[in-house]
Amino acid sequence: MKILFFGRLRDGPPAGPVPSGVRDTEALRAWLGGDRPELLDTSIRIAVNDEIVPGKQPVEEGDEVAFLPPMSGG
Amino acid sequence: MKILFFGRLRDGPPAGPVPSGVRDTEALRAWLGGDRPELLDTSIRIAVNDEIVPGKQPVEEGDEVAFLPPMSGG
Amino acid sequence: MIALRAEPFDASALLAEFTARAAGAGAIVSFTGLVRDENDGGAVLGLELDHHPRLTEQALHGVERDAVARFDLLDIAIVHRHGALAPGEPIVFVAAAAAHRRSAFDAVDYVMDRLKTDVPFWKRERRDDGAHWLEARAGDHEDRRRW
Amino acid sequence: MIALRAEPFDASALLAEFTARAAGAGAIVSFTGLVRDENDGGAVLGLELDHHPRLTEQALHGVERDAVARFDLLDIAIVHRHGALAPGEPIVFVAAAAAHRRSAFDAVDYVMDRLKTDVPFWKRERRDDGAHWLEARAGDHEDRRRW
Repeated sequence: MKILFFGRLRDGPPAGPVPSGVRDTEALRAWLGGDRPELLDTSIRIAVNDEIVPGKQPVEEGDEVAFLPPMSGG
Repeated sequence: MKILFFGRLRDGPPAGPVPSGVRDTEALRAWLGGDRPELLDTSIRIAVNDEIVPGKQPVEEGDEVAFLPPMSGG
Repeated sequence: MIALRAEPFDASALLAEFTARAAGAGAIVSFTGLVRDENDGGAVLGLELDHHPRLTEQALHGVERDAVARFDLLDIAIVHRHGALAPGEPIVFVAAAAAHRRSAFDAVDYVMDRLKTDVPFWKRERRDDGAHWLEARAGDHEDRRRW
Repeated sequence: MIALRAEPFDASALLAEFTARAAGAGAIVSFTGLVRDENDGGAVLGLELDHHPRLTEQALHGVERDAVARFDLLDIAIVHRHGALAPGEPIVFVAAAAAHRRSAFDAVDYVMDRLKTDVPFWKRERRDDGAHWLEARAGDHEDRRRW
């Protein structure tokens, strides 16, 4: 699984190999949040394979998961 | 007295010599309105010597009086 | 800056000059009003813009002054044509520069509302069915009252 | 038209191209957002604009689609920078063309509100006291809820 961080989340450490028991976005968020509690904040949105997911969504080997902090374009 | 018409009021006839009894803007409007009743409409504003006057204002020989229909700039 | 022009102008060139002057701005809003090629279902052949040789410029300065007093601006420009215009030609260009976008948007919107009802311009449209004097629409007067 | 640019662009040249394409428009509104040279009292040395390699473009297309559905437009353009920007450089250019001015104003205002909160861009400002990630302000979220 490929995990990407954007914006201020880029400043943290990259993610290590995801344990096989992590099978959905919220489990992934909780696992990563052990080291990086800022990821637990509900303002951090998650995209799976280029689609922002509204809630818990299954993830599997080969997926690309992006963590997106609040946006600030324009 | 010089009398100018703007916008759609240009389409009417020019004003003749103003009688000496006409001494304020409303008397002038009433006199001109005899031939051109469209000038009596309160939407027609009057400027004396480049200043729009809010109500009745004295006018005299040498003044320039402009009749301004509703504006449509921009 | 206000300007009354008898000759056609290029809105994008005016925006370039305005932007060059507006050092430090975070937001620049521009409005360009153009002669349409149709109105009320009739083809428009041209537009004549009547103005008053002195009152119009005075009124433009007044609108500029009011906008500067009312909004937090770095700069503002109002350029207005008069005379005979062809379809597609710009009638008016308004630009505002500010630190933040809301002031710039509001200032341009405000100036356009004022131009429609408070500045001595009178439009006559030449259409295929003859010449028609235009007046501000009821909506323009409502817009004016927003401020 | 939407475009995501890694290199600086000239807002007035974009307005010229946009105007040339917008035949028949009566109103063209443009917005240019620029890197300011100061913020919160500190000098700004530059701005880094992080984006997502695919989601950002998708989101820009979505905003364009929503604006076209919501307002009576002849054309719309959204051009956004990413990468490293210097003070004074344009960040974003939005233009809308319409028959009447209200639709053009509202469309540009709407697109800017959407860009502030709904499109994957993240700004980091380099100031003399270090680098600061910026987030949309509370006011930006309020603005977003107007629509």
